[in-house]
Amino acid sequence: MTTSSARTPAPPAASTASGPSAAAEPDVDLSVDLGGVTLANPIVTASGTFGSGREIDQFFDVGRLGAVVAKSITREPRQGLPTPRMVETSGGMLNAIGLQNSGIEAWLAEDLPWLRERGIPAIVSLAGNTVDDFRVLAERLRDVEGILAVEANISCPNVEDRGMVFACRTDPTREAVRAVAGTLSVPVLAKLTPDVTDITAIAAAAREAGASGVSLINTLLGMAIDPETGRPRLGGVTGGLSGPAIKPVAVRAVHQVHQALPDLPIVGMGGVTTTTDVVEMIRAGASAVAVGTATFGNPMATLEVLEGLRAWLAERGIERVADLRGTVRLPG
Amino acid sequence: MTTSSARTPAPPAASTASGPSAAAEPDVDLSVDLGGVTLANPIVTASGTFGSGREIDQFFDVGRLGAVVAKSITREPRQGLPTPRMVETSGGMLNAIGLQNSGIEAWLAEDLPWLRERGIPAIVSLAGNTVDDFRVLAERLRDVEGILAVEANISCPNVEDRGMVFACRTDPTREAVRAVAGTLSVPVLAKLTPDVTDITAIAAAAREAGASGVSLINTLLGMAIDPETGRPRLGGVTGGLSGPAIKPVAVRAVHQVHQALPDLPIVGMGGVTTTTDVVEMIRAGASAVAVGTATFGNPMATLEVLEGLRAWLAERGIERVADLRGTVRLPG
Amino acid sequence: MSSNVTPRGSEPKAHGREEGPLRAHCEVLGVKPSGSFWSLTLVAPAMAERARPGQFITLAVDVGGATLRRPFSIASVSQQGPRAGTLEIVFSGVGQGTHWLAGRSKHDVLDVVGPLGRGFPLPNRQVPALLVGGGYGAAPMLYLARTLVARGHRVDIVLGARTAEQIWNTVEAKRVASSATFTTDDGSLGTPGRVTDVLDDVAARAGTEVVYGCGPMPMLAGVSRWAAAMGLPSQMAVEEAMACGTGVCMTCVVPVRRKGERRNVRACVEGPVLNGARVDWDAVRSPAMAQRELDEEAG
Amino acid sequence: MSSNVTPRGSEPKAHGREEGPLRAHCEVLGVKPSGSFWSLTLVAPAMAERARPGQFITLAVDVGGATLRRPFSIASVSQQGPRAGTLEIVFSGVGQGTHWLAGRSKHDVLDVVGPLGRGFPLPNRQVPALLVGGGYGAAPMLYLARTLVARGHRVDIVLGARTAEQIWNTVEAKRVASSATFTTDDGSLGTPGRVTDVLDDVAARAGTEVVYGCGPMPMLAGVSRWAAAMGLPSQMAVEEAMACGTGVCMTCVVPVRRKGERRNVRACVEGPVLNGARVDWDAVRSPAMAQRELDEEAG
Ligand SMILES: Cc1cc2nc3c(=O)[nH]c(=O)nc-3n(C[C@H](O)[C@H](O)[C@H](O)COP(=O)(O)OP(=O)(O)OC[C@H]3O[C@@H](n4cnc5c(N)ncnc54)[C@H](O)[C@@H]3O)c2cc1C
Ligand SMILES: Cc1cc2nc3c(=O)[nH]c(=O)nc-3n(C[C@H](O)[C@H](O)[C@H](O)COP(=O)(O)OP(=O)(O)OC[C@H]3O[C@@H](n4cnc5c(N)ncnc54)[C@H](O)[C@@H]3O)c2cc1C
Ligand SMILES: Cc1cc2nc3c(=O)[nH]c(=O)nc-3n(C[C@H](O)[C@H](O)[C@H](O)COP(=O)(O)O)c2cc1C
Ligand SMILES: Cc1cc2nc3c(=O)[nH]c(=O)nc-3n(C[C@H](O)[C@H](O)[C@H](O)COP(=O)(O)O)c2cc1C
Ligand code: FES
Ligand code: FES
Repeated sequence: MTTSSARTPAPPAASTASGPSAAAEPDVDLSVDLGGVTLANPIVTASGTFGSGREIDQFFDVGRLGAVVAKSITREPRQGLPTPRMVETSGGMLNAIGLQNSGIEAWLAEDLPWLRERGIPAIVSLAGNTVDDFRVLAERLRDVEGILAVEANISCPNVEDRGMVFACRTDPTREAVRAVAGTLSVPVLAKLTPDVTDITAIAAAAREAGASGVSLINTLLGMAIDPETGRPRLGGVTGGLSGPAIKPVAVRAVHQVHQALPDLPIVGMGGVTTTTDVVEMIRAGASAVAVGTATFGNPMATLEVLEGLRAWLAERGIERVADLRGTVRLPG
Repeated sequence: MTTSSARTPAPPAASTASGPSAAAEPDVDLSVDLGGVTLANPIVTASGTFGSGREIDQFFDVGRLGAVVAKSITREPRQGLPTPRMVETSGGMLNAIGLQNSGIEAWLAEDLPWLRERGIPAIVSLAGNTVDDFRVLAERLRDVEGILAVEANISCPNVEDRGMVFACRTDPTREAVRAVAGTLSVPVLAKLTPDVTDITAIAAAAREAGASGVSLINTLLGMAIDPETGRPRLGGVTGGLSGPAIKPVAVRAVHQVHQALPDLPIVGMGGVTTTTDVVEMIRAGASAVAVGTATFGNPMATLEVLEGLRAWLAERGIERVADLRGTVRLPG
Repeated sequence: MSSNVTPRGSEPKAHGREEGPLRAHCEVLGVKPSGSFWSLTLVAPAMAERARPGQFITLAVDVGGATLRRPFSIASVSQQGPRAGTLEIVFSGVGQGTHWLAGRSKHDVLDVVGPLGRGFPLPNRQVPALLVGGGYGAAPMLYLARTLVARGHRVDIVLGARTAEQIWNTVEAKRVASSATFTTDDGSLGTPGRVTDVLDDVAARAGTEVVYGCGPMPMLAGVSRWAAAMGLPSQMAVEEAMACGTGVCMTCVVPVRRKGERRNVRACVEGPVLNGARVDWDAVRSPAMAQRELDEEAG
Repeated sequence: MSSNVTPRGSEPKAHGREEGPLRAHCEVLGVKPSGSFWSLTLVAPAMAERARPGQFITLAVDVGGATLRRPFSIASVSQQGPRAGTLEIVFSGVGQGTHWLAGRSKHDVLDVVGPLGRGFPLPNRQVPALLVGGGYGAAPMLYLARTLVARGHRVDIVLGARTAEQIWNTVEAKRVASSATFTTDDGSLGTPGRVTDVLDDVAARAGTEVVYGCGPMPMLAGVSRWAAAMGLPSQMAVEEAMACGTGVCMTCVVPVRRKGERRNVRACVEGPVLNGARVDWDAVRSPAMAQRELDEEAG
C-alpha cells in the first residue's frame, strides 16, 4: 500500500464551496483516507446504483459526495441480460443486469469528462471475465487523468475458472487484482462477494496482490420463482440480493475483515439507508461507506446520510469521523 | 440412500383422523418421501423455532404437521450465550442462542415421550463440536424408538478445525455425517450453512458420507452494532440471520443443490412465511419445507401454510404435491 | 432529516421554468374508486407545471419490507380552477403497494418523485391522431387527447380491457375525442375482442396519420405491429419493472433497434414513450408477455 | 387464509374455562395518550377472562420489514360494565412498532396473542404487599394492586420515573393503595431520586411482607436486592427482548439460580414474573443494563 499525496486530485470546487447551506454546517472533520487518497467525506455511491452521476445531479449537487463510483465497465459494450431484471423481496431486491454498459471507450468519452468538468472525485469500476480483461482495462486507464481510484469488481464470473466468480477463490483474486494494481498507480480497491466461506482470506489475497483496500460487500446470490408459472422471476434466473435485508451480513463482513486486517481500508456497503447505518458500518471498520439500493427508494439518500452523519457527529462532539472507525466495543 | 418401509412409523393417528375440519379438506395427496420415510405432508418445523412442540400445541394440534423437528440437542446440557440473543432486522432477525438445550438425556426423558404419546412424527436434531460428539449422540439414539429421522446440524463450530463450522468444508462434513449415518438406520439429513463458496460440493460430500438428504438452509452469519454505544447488539457478537430477508438465498441454494443432485431429498427453509413461499421452495426442488422464524410472528404459521398449500393445489387441480417438486421452468 | 438537505427542485427558481424531475412531499387531495380503478390526486404545483403526457411519477409506499417506489403514469394535471396545481394518477390494486395507496386519505402526505421520463412527442403538423389505451393506460391517453385537441388535432380513441368496468372513463373519452371505440374481451362493453380488431375501421374512418398507445406490453406490441404494417408512425408508453425510475439502475430496459443494432434502452429515462417501430417486441420479456405466452401454451 | 385454520382457543369451550394463550384478531376500542404514554384497549373477551396480573400479550405490527410481535404487559381487564370483555395495555412510543400502535383508531383490528407467561403469584395469607413500578411498569402494578385489594390485602405502591409525566396514573395509585409514593430523577414529582431510596420508609410504615415489581431491569435488580437484604420475598416481572413470546425460540432468557446452579430460563413462559431473589441480576445483560453501565462509565 503506497501513499502519495500527488495522487490526490485538487479538491473539487463543488464539494467544498458549493451547496446552499455550507455556512450552516457544524465543524466536523469528515475527511477519510482511502488507501492513500483523501476523500472530503466518507459517503460514496455503490457501483451500478448511481448511473453516470448526471441522473442524480438533477436532484442535488453530487459533487458534495465523497466520490462517485461509476457503474462497472467492461472492454466492450454489453447489452446485459433479458428482462425482468429486478424483483422486490422482503427488505431488499434481486437484480440481474448482466453488467450492461457502453464499454470503457464510451465511458472515457462521455461520462468521465462530465465528472472531471464538475470536479467530482471519480472512482472507476472495472469488470471482466478474464484476467486479461482486467489488465487491458487497467492499461487503457494508465494515462487517463481525473481518476481518484479504481475499483476492481472481481465479483464476476471468471470464464477461465468454470464461470466461478474471481473473488470466490484466493488465486484468481490475486491474479485479477495484480493485473489492475500492477498496471496503475492510483489506489485499487478489490470489490468482494460475500458468497464465500472465508472473506478474510480473500481480502488478504487481494491485499497481497496490491489492492490498497477492499469494497465490501457485493450482492448475495439469490433467486425467486413465480409460484404460478414456475418461471424464475429474473430473466437471468439468479440475481444479486441487495438492500436493508443484507445489512447484517455486510456489517459482519466488514467487521471480520477489519479485525483480521486492521490497516486495510474498507469501503463498507450493503443495505445502508440511514445515518445510523453509516455509523454502524464505520464502527464495524469501514473507512468510507457506499449507498446503493437506498438511492432507488430515494434519489436524495446519499446526500441525506451525509448531512445526517455530519449532524450526528456534531451532536456527540465527535470532531473527526476518522476517529469513529472500528470503534465497535467487543465484550470481555 | 436406502429405502425401507419398516422405518416408517405407524401413521400417527393425530395427523390423519383428527382436526376439526378434516372432512372439508379437498382431495389432494400431500405425502412426500424424505429419503425413505414418508411424511403425511411436506410442512415441518425448523429446528430451534418450535420448542418441544408442546408450546405451539396450545394453539393447534401439532400432530397435523408433516413432522416436528426438535431444537438441536447436544451431549451435555448447555446454557448458551448471554443476552441479548436477538435483534430484529429489516425483513428478518438475528439470533445468537448458542445452542442452549437440556442435553440428550433430558430430551429423551421429557420431550420425546410426549411426541410419541401423541403420535407426532419426530425428527431429532443433533449438534456437536467434535466428530465424536456426533458419534456419541447417534449411538445414544440407536435403540430409541419413535424417531422418524435425524437431522445432523453440522452448521456449528468444529473445535478440532479452528472453530470453523463443519459444513464449511467437505472433509469435516463427511466425517460428521458419517459418524451419524454410519451409526443409525433411520434417514439422516445434513443441515447445511449457506455461508460457503459452493453449497453443492458440501451437499455432495454429505451424500457420499451417507446422508439421505439435506436441510437447506441454516441462518446466514450476520452482525448488528448499536450506533450509540458501539456494542454488538447480540451478546454473542455475531448471530444467525433468518426470516423473509433470506428467502432469495434459500431458494437459490435449494435450486442449486437440486439441479446438481436431482435425486437427493431436500428440506427447504429460510424465510418461508406464506403458502406461495412453500410453492416456490417446492418448485425450486424441496421435498419438504420447514417453517422457522414465521412461527415467532404467528404461532399458527405452520398450520396456515399447510392448509394454504392444500387449497392452492386443489384450486389448480394438482393432485399430488410430489409432482410439483423441481418444476421450475428454466429458460431456453 | 437535516435541514441542509434541500432537493434542488424545491429551491426557488430565479430563471423561470426548469426542466427535470423533483422530489417532494405532497399532500393527498383525495383518493376515490372508479370502476375497478382508483384515482389519486396530489397537491404538486411544481410537478404539475413541468408534466407532459406520457411522463410518470414514482411514489414511496409504506408497506412491509418494500424498499422501492411504485411508478404511475400521470393521468391529468390542473393548472387552473379549484384544483390548480394538482396532479392525478389512476391505478388498479394489484399488490401491497397499490392497495396501501388506495387506503390513503385527504391530507395524508406522500413522498413523490417526478415528472419522470420522456413524454409523447407531439406532431408538428395538425394530423389526425389515433390513441389506443388498455386498462389504466386509458388515463394517460385522455391526458394526451386533451393536449392534442387543444392544439387543434383530430383525435380518435380506442380503449380496450377484459371487461367493462376495466375501461377507464368512457364519458371523458367520448367528450374529448372525435370518436371513441371500446373493446372488451368478454363483450360486456363495445366490440367483443381486442383493440387491434377495430383499428383498421377506426383509422380508415378517421384518416389516422399517427398512432399513440399506452397499456399492457402485449397490446402495445400488437398496436405497433399494426401501425408498422399500415406505414404509420407510432409512439408507445411501455411498462417494465423499475427499481429506480431515475435512470441509474438499468433494470427497466426495453430492446430497441437502432442503426441496425439491438440496444437495451432504459424505459424510465429514454422512455417510457418509445418509437413503436423501433422496439423489438419479440425480444420483450415482460411478465405480461410471459403470462400471455403461458396462456397461449395452455390453449 | 383457509377456513380450516381454526386456532384452538377460538373453538367453543365445552368444559368451561381453559388455560393457555389464544390467538385472535381483536378490534381496537380506543387508543388515547396519557402523560408520556398511550393506553390501548382491545375487545378480547376470552383473553380478558383468562388474564392474570403480570401476564402479557403480543401484538403484530404492520411496519416496514418487521416480522416479530411486540410484547406488552396487561394493564387491566374488564369483566363487567360498559367495557366488559376488554383488555388494556399501556405503552410508551419508543420505536417504529409502538408509534404505529399509537396511530391505530377505534375499529381497527389487531392480531393478538395472549395471555402469555406466568403472572404474579398471589400470597395465601392476607399480608401487606409493597408494589414497585417504574415507567409503564406502573400499569400492571395497578392491575395487581386492584386484585390484591379485592382479596383483602393491604397494598402500598411506589412508582418511579425520570420525570413527572412518565409516572402512570397517580390518581388511580392513590385511590387503590393504602399509600402511594412517587419518585422522579429530576424531582418534578414526589421524592427526588430513585424508588430504592424510599423503600425503607414505606416498608417500615406499611409492615410489608411481600414485594412485587415491574419496570426497567436495573430498577428490578435494585428492588430485588433491597428485598433480599430485608429478608422479604420478591416477585419481579422482567423484560427481555423476545422473538416469539411463546417459549419456542430461547431468545428471552434470564439467568436464575436454582439448586446451586445458574440456569437460563425463558422469560416468556417461566416468567415474566420471576422470584427476585433467584435472578442472578449481575449476569443480566439487558440493553437497559448495558446503558446504565455506560452512563456510569461516562461519569
Ligand atoms: C412507467 C410505468 C407507469 C405505470 N403506470 C401505471 C398507472 O398509471 N396505473 C397503474 O395502475 N399502474 C401503473 N403501472 C404499474 C404499477 O407501477 C404497478 O401496478 C405497481 O408498481 C404495483 O405495485 P404493488 O405493490 O401493488 O404490486 P406488487 O406486485 O406487490 O409489486 C411488487 C413489485 O413489482 C413491481 N411491479 C408490479 N407490477 C408491475 C408492473 N405492472 N409494472 C412495473 N412494475 C411492477 C412493483 O413496482 C414492485 O416493485 C406503471 C408502471 C410503469 C413502469
Ligand atoms: C414481557 C414484556 C412486557 C412489556 N410490557 C410493556 C408495556 O406494558 N408497555 C410498554 O411500553 N412496553 C412494554 N414492553 C416493551 C415493549 O415490548 C417495547 O417497547 C416494544 O417492543 C418496542 O417496539 P418498537 O417497535 O416500538 O421499538 P423498536 O426499538 O423499533 O423495536 C425493535 C425490536 O426490539 C424489541 N424491543 C425494543 N425494546 C424492547 C424492550 N424494552 N423490551 C423487549 N423488547 C424490546 C422489539 O420487540 C422489536 O423486536 C414489554 C416488553 C416485554 C418483554
Ligand atoms: C441494480 C444494481 C446494479 C449493480 N451493479 C453493480 C456493478 O455494476 N458493479 C458492482 O461492483 N456492483 C454492482 N452492484 C452492487 C452494489 O454496488 C452493492 O455492492 C450492493 O448492491 C450492496 O449495496 P446496497 O445494498 O446498498 O445496494 C449493483 C447493485 C444493484 C442493486
Ligand atoms: C431462534 C432460532 C434458533 C435456531 N436454532 C437452531 C438449532 O438449534 N438448530 C438448527 O439446526 N437450526 C436452528 N435455527 C435455524 C433454523 O432452523 C432455520 O434453518 C433458519 O432459521 C432459516 O429458516 P427461517 O428463516 O424460516 O427461520 C434457529 C433459528 C432461529 C431463528
Ligand atoms: S428504473 Fe432504474 S434505470 Fe430505469
Ligand atoms: S421469546 Fe421465544 S422463548 Fe421466550
